[in-house]
Parts: sequence; C-alpha cells; structure tokens
Amino acid sequence: MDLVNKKWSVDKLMSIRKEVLATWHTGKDVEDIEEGIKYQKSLPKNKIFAAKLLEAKEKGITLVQPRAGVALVNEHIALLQYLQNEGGADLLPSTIDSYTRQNRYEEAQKGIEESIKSGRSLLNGFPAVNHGLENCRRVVESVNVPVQVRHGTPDARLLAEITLAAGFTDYEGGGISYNIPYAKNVSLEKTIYDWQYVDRLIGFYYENGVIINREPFGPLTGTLVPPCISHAVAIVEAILAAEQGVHYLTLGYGQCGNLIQDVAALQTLQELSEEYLQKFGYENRHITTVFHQWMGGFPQDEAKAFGVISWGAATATLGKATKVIVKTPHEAMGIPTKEANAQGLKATKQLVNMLKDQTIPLSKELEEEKEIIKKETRAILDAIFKIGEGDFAKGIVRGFEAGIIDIPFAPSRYNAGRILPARDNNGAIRLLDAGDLPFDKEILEYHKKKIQERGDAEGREPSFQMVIDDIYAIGKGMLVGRPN
Amino acid sequence: MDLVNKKWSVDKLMSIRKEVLATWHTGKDVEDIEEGIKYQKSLPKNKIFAAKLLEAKEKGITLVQPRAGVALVNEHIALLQYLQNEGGADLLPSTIDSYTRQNRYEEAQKGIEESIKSGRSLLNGFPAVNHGLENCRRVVESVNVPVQVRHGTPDARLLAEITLAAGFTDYEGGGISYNIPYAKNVSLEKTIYDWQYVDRLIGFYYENGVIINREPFGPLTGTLVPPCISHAVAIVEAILAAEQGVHYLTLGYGQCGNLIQDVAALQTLQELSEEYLQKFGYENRHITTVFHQWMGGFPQDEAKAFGVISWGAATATLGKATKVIVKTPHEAMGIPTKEANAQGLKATKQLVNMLKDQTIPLSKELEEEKEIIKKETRAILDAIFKIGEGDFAKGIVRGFEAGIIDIPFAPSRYNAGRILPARDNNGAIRLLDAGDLPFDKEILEYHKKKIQERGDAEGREPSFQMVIDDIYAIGKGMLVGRPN
Amino acid sequence: MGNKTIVTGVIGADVHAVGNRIIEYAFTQAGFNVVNIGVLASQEEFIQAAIETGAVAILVSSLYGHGEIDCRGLREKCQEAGIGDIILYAGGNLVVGKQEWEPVKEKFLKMGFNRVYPPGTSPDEAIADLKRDLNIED
Amino acid sequence: MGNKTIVTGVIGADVHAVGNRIIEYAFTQAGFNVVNIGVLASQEEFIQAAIETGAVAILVSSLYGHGEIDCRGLREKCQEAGIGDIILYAGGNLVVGKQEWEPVKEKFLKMGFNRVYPPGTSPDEAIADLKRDLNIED
Repeated sequence: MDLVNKKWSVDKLMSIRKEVLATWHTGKDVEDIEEGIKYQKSLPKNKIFAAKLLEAKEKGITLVQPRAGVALVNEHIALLQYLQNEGGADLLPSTIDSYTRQNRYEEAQKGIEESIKSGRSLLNGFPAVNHGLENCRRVVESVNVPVQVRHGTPDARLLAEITLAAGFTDYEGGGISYNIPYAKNVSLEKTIYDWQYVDRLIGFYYENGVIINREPFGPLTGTLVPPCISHAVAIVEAILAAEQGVHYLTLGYGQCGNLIQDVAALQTLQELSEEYLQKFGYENRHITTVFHQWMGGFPQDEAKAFGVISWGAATATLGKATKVIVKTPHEAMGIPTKEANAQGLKATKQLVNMLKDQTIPLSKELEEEKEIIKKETRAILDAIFKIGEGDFAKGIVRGFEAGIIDIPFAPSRYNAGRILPARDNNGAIRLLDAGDLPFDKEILEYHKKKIQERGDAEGREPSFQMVIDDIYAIGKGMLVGRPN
Repeated sequence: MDLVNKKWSVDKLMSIRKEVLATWHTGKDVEDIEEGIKYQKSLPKNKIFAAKLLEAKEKGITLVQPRAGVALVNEHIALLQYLQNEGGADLLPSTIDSYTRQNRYEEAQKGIEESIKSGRSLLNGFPAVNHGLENCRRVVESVNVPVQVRHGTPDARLLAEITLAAGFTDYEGGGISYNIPYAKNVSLEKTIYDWQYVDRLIGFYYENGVIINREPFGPLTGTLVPPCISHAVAIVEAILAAEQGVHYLTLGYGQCGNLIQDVAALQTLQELSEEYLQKFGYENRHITTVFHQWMGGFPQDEAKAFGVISWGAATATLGKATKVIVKTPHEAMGIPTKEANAQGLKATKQLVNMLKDQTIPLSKELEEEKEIIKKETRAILDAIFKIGEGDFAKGIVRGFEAGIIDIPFAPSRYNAGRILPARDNNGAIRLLDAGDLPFDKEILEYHKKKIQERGDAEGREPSFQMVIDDIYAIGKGMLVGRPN
Repeated sequence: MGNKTIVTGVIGADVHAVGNRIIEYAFTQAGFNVVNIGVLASQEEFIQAAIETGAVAILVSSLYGHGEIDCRGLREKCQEAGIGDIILYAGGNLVVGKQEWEPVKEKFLKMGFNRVYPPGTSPDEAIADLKRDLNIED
Repeated sequence: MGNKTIVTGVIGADVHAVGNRIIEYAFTQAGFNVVNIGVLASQEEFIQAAIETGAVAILVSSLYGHGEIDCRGLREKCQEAGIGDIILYAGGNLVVGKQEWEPVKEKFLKMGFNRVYPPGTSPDEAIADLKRDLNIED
C-alpha cells in the first residue's frame, strides 16, 4: 500500500467497506449506511458526545467518565446505568474485550457463551461486534448520557461500523496510539491505513450531518512519557483524522504527577493542536481535551488509591481538561466491581465540583514549562513533516524509524526505544537521554540542567539508576525515586 | 483581675498552682514539678514534638496527625498504636473528652466506669485528668512518636499540669481560640488569664531545659473564616504565649478551599508571625505551621469524603505546612472507627509523599493574595495593640468588644458577630460586610470588587443570600453557592 | 403593621452557631425585630425572652440530634407562663441520624409547634410562612 | 574476557515493556551484548535467538502472573536444542497474586533456572550475579 495523508474517495471507502463488513456475520446488519446515519440523526442532543464536550468547554467545567465493559448485554446495561445513576458519570464508555481488540470474534463468542453458562463475565470488556447492531443500540438507548467506544484495537474498522451505526457518538484510538504501546509486530503503515478507514467513515457521517467525536489515545505507555511525545502523537493523529473529514476531536494526556507540568501540558495540547490544524488548512475543527488519571502502578491500599485518584481529579480540574478518565480504588487488583468504579467517579466528581471555579495562575514557572513543551513538540512535528516530504502519514512512519519520535517503554519493534525519561527535582518528566529526538542544543541543555539539579540534590551523578528509581518509586508512594 | 500581657513571676505561678492541683485528686501526683521536668528530660528525641516539627520544616516536608481519643487507657493505647503502625501517623494526639473540657471530672469518672461496664467508650475522648499521671505516662511510653494534647478546654490548667508531667510534648489551645468558638458566656479576661497560667507553666519547663510546643487552635469556627481573622487570633495568642516564656509554637489555619488563598495564608502565617514576634522583642522563637483539612460539613458518602480529605492533603503539602490534621471518611457520621481514621491518614500520607517535591510558584495572583492578607492582618493587629494601649492582652479583650476583631458564626456573646464572609468568584473567602474591622478604604474596596465580580458572574446583586448559598453549597459538594 | 418581635435560639446543649446567625440576619433583613438568645439556650430562656420582649413568635433551632427531647413540653410551659398562643416554629437536624421526614414533622406538630422545617431549608421559606401567619403584607 | 552475549525478553502473552527496557539498558551499560527479543516472546524465540547469537545466558521476565506456566519445560527444550548448559535466570511477578517467595523460588530452581528474582529486584543484583556466574571481573 502507498500510505499518504490524503482524503479517501467515497468509492474507496465503500469498496473496502464490503470486505470489512464480511469479516464477521454481524457486519451485514450495517450494510445500509444510510440507515445508520438516520439512526444517529434521531438521537437526542443529550446523547451526542461532541455537543456535551463543547458545552463543558464553554462553561469551563470538567466532565467525568469511567472505564467499563462486561460480556453480556443486559449486564453491561446494568453496569452503565449504575455508573450513571449512582456514580454520577457525565459520559459513559463501552470498554471492548481483548478478543475483539484482536479481531478474534470466534473466541469472543466462546467468551459470551461461557459467561452465560457461568453467570459472570469471562471477558474483560463488551464484545460489541459479536452482539451486533440491535444489541448495541439497546445499550445506547438504555442510558441518558453519550456513550463512547474505548478499546485498544489496531484494526478497529468493523467495530467502528457496528458501533457508529448503533448510536455511539465517540470513538477512541488511532493508528499510532493503538499500535506502538499495544503491539509488537504490527507495522505502522497497516494500522494508520486501517485508521484512515475509520476516520473516513466518520468523515462520511459528518458529510451526512452526523457528528462523531474522535479521541486519539493520549497516555501511550503510561510510564514517564514526556508531554512533547504524547502531544506530537496526538497532533499527528488529529491531522490524519482531520484530513479524512473528522471535525470533532478530543486530544488526550496522561497525568505525570507534577502539577505545573500537567497544567502546562493540558494548556499547550489545546493551543498547539489548534495551531497545527489551522496551519495545515483544517478549518472549523473543534478540539477538546481529556486528562487520564495516573496510568502507572497503583497502591494496593484503597485509601491510598483514593489519594492518587483525587490528585488526578484536582489536576484535571485545575488544568481545565474538558473531561477526565477515572481510575478506581481497585486499580491495583484488576477489573473493579461496579461499586468501586462508582467510588472512583464520586471522589473525582467531588473535586471536579469543588474546584471548578479555580485555575493555576500563570507564573514564571508555568510559562517556562509551556514554552519548553511547545518548542519540543514543534521540533518533533516539524521534523516529522520534513522527513515525510510534506506528508504526515509518511512522516510519522519514517519518523518512528529514525527515532525522531520515540515512545519510552513501548513494546513495538517499530519504535526506536532510544530515549530515556527521568524525573527532575520537582517530579516533572525530563529526558536523561534524548535519543534521536530532533532537539536543538538549547532544549538538550535544559533537560541536562534539570536532571543535574536533581543529581546535585541527591548527591549523585545522573544515570540510568534514576530511571529505575523513578519506576520503583511509584510502588513506594513517591513520585521521585530518591536514593535512601 | 487586672489582665496584662506581662510575664508572671514564678511565685505567682506556684501560688495559683496549689489551687489548681487541688481541683481534682489526681492533681496531688504532680505536686513535685521537678519530678515532671526530670521525666520530660528522660524522653528520647523521637518523643519531642518540637524537634520533629523543626526537622520536618527544615526538610520541607509535611507531617500527618490524626485526632483520636477514647475513655479507657488500654483502649486508647491500642488506638494510638494502630494509627501509628497501620495509619503511618507521624505525630499522635490524645483528644480529650467533653466532660474534662468543662472540668466536670465527676461526670468523666462516671463515663469511665460506664465504659468499663459496657465494654465500649461512652466518652468522646480521653479523660486524662481522671486517669492521672501514671496512666498518661503509659500512653506516652507505648508509642514511638510525639504525643500532643488536643481538646477545647477554656480552663485547661490542671489538664496541662498532669499531661506535661506525663511526657506529652505539645499542647493545643489558647485563651481566645478555645473560648470564642466554644463557649457562650465565658469572659475573655478569664480564659486569657487561665491560659497565661498554662503558657507560664510551659515557660517554666523551658527555663528548666524542657521544650514543650504550643499550638493555638487555628480554624476557630471552621466556617468561612477569612485568613486575616484566624491569623490575627493566632498571632495574638503567640505573643501572649511568648511573653510567658513559650519558645516553640505551631500556628494553625483551617482550609478555605481555594488553593491560592490557602497557600497564601500558610505562607503569610509563617511570615507575619515571625515579623510580629521579632517586632515585639520575642527573640529565639521557633514557628511552625499546621493546616487543618476542611473543617466544614463533610459529604456522607465515603468516596466523596476521600476527595475532600485528599484535596486538604494536597493543599497542605503544596503550601508547605509543617503538619496537617487529618479528617476521616466517617467525618459526616461522627466519631470514626480506628480503621476509618487510619484510612484518612493513608490517603493523606500518599499525597504528602507524592507532592513533597512541589510547591505553588509565585504568580501575580498569589502575590496579590499574600499582600491583602498581610495588610488586613496588620491592620487588625495594630488596632488591637492601639486599643490595648500597647498591651495585647488588654487589646484583644477590648478589640472583641469593639468588633475590630470579629469571628464569623461564633457562639460567644463576647464576640461582636457583625462581619459577614462570602466566597468570591474563585471560591476565596472575602467580606460581604466587614463590620467594624479596622480596614482602610483600599481593603474595603478590594473586598467589594471581589464580591461584585461574583455577583456579576451570577447575575445578582451581592447579598446575604450569597452567604447562605455558600454555607448550603458544601452539602452539595460545591465550594461556591451559585443560584440555580 | 403589627408587632414583629421574634425570639430565636439554639436549644439544649448545642453550640452550632452558623444557622443561628443566618436566621438572625435573614429575619432582621426581612424587617423583623429579632431577639437572638444564641446557642445553649434552655426552654425557660426562650419563654423569658418572649415575655420580656413581648414577642409574637419563637423560632427554635436544633442541630445536634437531640431536638426531640429538648423541645418536648415547650408548648405546655408557654401555656403555664401565660403565652400559650405564641407561634412556635422548629427546624434543623431535629432527630439523631437519618429518618423519614413526615413522621418527624407529625411528632413536632403534635407537640404543639405551628410549623416544622427539615435540614437545609432556606430562611426565606420560614420568613414567608411567618409573614403569612402574622398577616404581614410584603 | 569471554563471551558477553545474553538474550532477554518477556515470555508468553505479556506486553509489559517497562522492565524489559530497564534490563536491556542496564545490562548494556554493564558491558553485556544484549539481544532483546522484547515482549510476547515464546520459549522457541528465546532458544532460537540464543543459538543464533551464541549467547551464554537467557534472562526471562514475566510480569502478568502466568510465568509458571510459560516457563515450564524451558530447560528441557534448551537441552533438546543442544544448549542444555546455558545459564537461565527468571524474574518478575512470576505467579498470580501475593504468595510466599521461598516456595516460588524453589519451584523455579527445580524447573532448571539458575537464579530467580522476586518483584522489585534491581537489575544491579542480577548483573553482579551474572558476572560472578560467568567469572567476569569488573
């Protein structure tokens, strides 16, 4: 395939569409795309994700959204209703199971059958493809807030076809963000191409009067990811989506833990993405932001977990994220009960409400943090554009090869894996080794200085030991891994 | 009595001491003050409150301390050990029961006897006077961290005699802060005079080589108290204590909920108290600070309560309070179980550890907030000094009469009760009505402007309805009470 | 325009002063002459204040859950003191813990209170009721 | 100075890449020639990589709790492939949930691993052990 960042023709979409719908028998129920469009148009405004997000952005408030999904439809509906009514979720998800994420629908089917037999969910999410159009519509119709598809699927085309026709109004993922952190051997060309399909499909819905929101997965590996890296990936995915006709985007960022860096990251994510979309001619695009509460290891203890959840909630609100994805006090133990899920929502909601009238005022430190994130992100994006000879699709593939974009601790062999992040003396994430990131001397010196400050405070030379200590620190309830 | 802010002679102390020790039979066990001093000197450094506080202040970390107290000695010891070992408390309290606070030792005795019979605590705290010297020493000896007396006792002289001789190394309260918010008909002259006794006793210990830390009660009524009010009370109590020879003081502040105002309050409390102690010639005094997590109404829901607790923990740490007094997820339900108490500690400790390397950088907004708090506090303190004709003891009594110091929502009839606080548009506490506070036009205009901003945002004229809405807002999980 | 003097206070061993201040302020703003006897007030203090000031109504607050015990017999004591017809309102957290509101209300009405208010009531509501009960025009 | 080539990877259906990167970096810094086969690695991939590169040791990581099942038979497969004497280390969260460490260690030693490490072990420890096992001087 010749991957280019160019809008697909409707013919191309429709021709590939036939193959996609044939990959599982439930595909045939959505053959008539007009019927899906008609259904979407019949949804009341309170089910439209983009509308609720834009209203929140205007009001300056932060919406709360859980993760949740189980194998069977009625149980899944009961779960979502509980999170809506008891947890007070403003937005709902349907988190998709791992078999569906790998397009292994036969195994998902077995999971459904065994879940029926055993009376409990044997899948770690909701197998939307297997359940098909009508069952998915029952989910959408059973709640009063918008529902998003959250997954981790490299080839998410059939899943998109079924869930969009069923009235889901937001779709998470992307060709980079659902590949590099989640796969080992899947090429970027393949996943970006498959996500062009999804984006073009959403573009087609848009051209027919239906607004589907798109959300690239922000936190990537969730482990010491510097803001410039996740920003660059988010903005490239936004550009690729915008080219295919996507108009409403929520860009994501995973909490690093340092308040000033997190607030700077949220503000610059909004500012830079608007700047780049405009710069490359994508007019009339609407950007909102999502903040992911702490994606690293969680304390086993529930009270301590509440502390971590609450800090994420406070940071999201003070940083004016449009929405926050909520963890639960069971995070360290695996899939939470619905009660624990609602508890995470309630703790978050308490802070979102209490702090909605506050921001972090601009200080020298915040300004400096914003400036460095912008410089770094621009350096990466501009280098990607250059290496792609003016094409972001080609550029991102070549950029990963060359290591000018590089995600720390990613499993994919298409990722260079040469950069090494570590925390500075205030807990902000810096680069101990910038690998082949296209940074000028000034940026490199800045990182060196910041890491050196920490080394001086700890009485040791900066080294890889700091990275190890930072990763182990989390298990001890600390942000910065100090020597004993 | 002729109340003056002048250090008592040892003779005066010793003469009144005889009467005090005769008010309950356990007083005779502490007649030999030298024995108490000797016992205090035998304590290891890890039991000395002031030493641990100063070490934390130097390191820039925040220590965590619960509230806790039950009727019987063994049960009280088990509770403290649990909070130390399971909760990770850095500092421990012995919260005193309500009968002892009213010097009603007969009733406390009945409470002890009924608690023995029924097998559960029928007192809401530890009756230290009734248990006497040896039992109190058993408490101190059974834990590895310093223990403080926390109470609410207008006449706390006998309690001080017994607990200090028993090795408690910190004593909460003050002639203003344990009167105006806690009593209706007790005169300030009486309570200030009785607290001069306590402070002189601690001064006597100091002159004999023993360091007892003193902590005026910061939050007062815990309801919309502007920082200048609690700062003025704290600094007057610090001056009164310093005059009697107290050298180590922890000044307190109760969370208002707006991050910038809370950080500004913590910083100015440290700065102003040092300024005033120096200005009035009290050299070689050591000031630390204590931040009280949210003292207002708490959500019934435990997850929401964890959110409130965590926000208090984060604010305390970012504001560099030397210690934080911790609430529990059972706050709305009354006295917590030991497990809930430990949970509050653990959530708090998680954030204290995670955020210890961070501060709130100085911004225009933070600087402005600090300036206004300083101006207001100085205006009140200077007016008190003036009305007292150069004597802070006389000044504070006359100041309350004149309403130049005035605590909102206080039950005491010695309080003017003319000021009305309300939140501004960012949730900071301002004055809707400044009563007779001695503020210049500039300060009054500032408050008016801030309240007007909120009125404009809410489309209503500033009025008492805002105060009512702010008080009701808390029950709805909001900080600012907005019209529907 | 009739007598607008009212007595308000927090009954029993209760020191909760916040709501008490709100009531005083709100009723004063509404044009009433408020005699506030504050917290820790006994039944006798309420009655004495009402007699001394010639008040037309007594507003009793209770926030600590013992309101039922503290309020019992107040109407009878008013009758003995010769002010048996005085208007009596009660409001706050009148009973221990969470309970259904209707039975609590019934209990206080039977005790001789003219009106009873649940936790979280705005003073505006009681002001409007009192004006109605006293036939005062706005 | 002998052969310092080692193979490392995360065994089974496990995509946890953080520790894997730490091990690669730490052993490379310590002077080893690290062949990192990454996450989602099968027993066969470990053995093939070791044969192809003439490695002297295989370091197996497992973080998702199924390490016991995934590692079973690895020593026997090495013997069949003609590298029966290769040094085998295992480490990570090797079993599901919290368990006593000593029995877990015994189980892995019996399975033919030369050394086994509990969760949270610093790479430094394994580096020092490997240098000792290979008679490499610092």
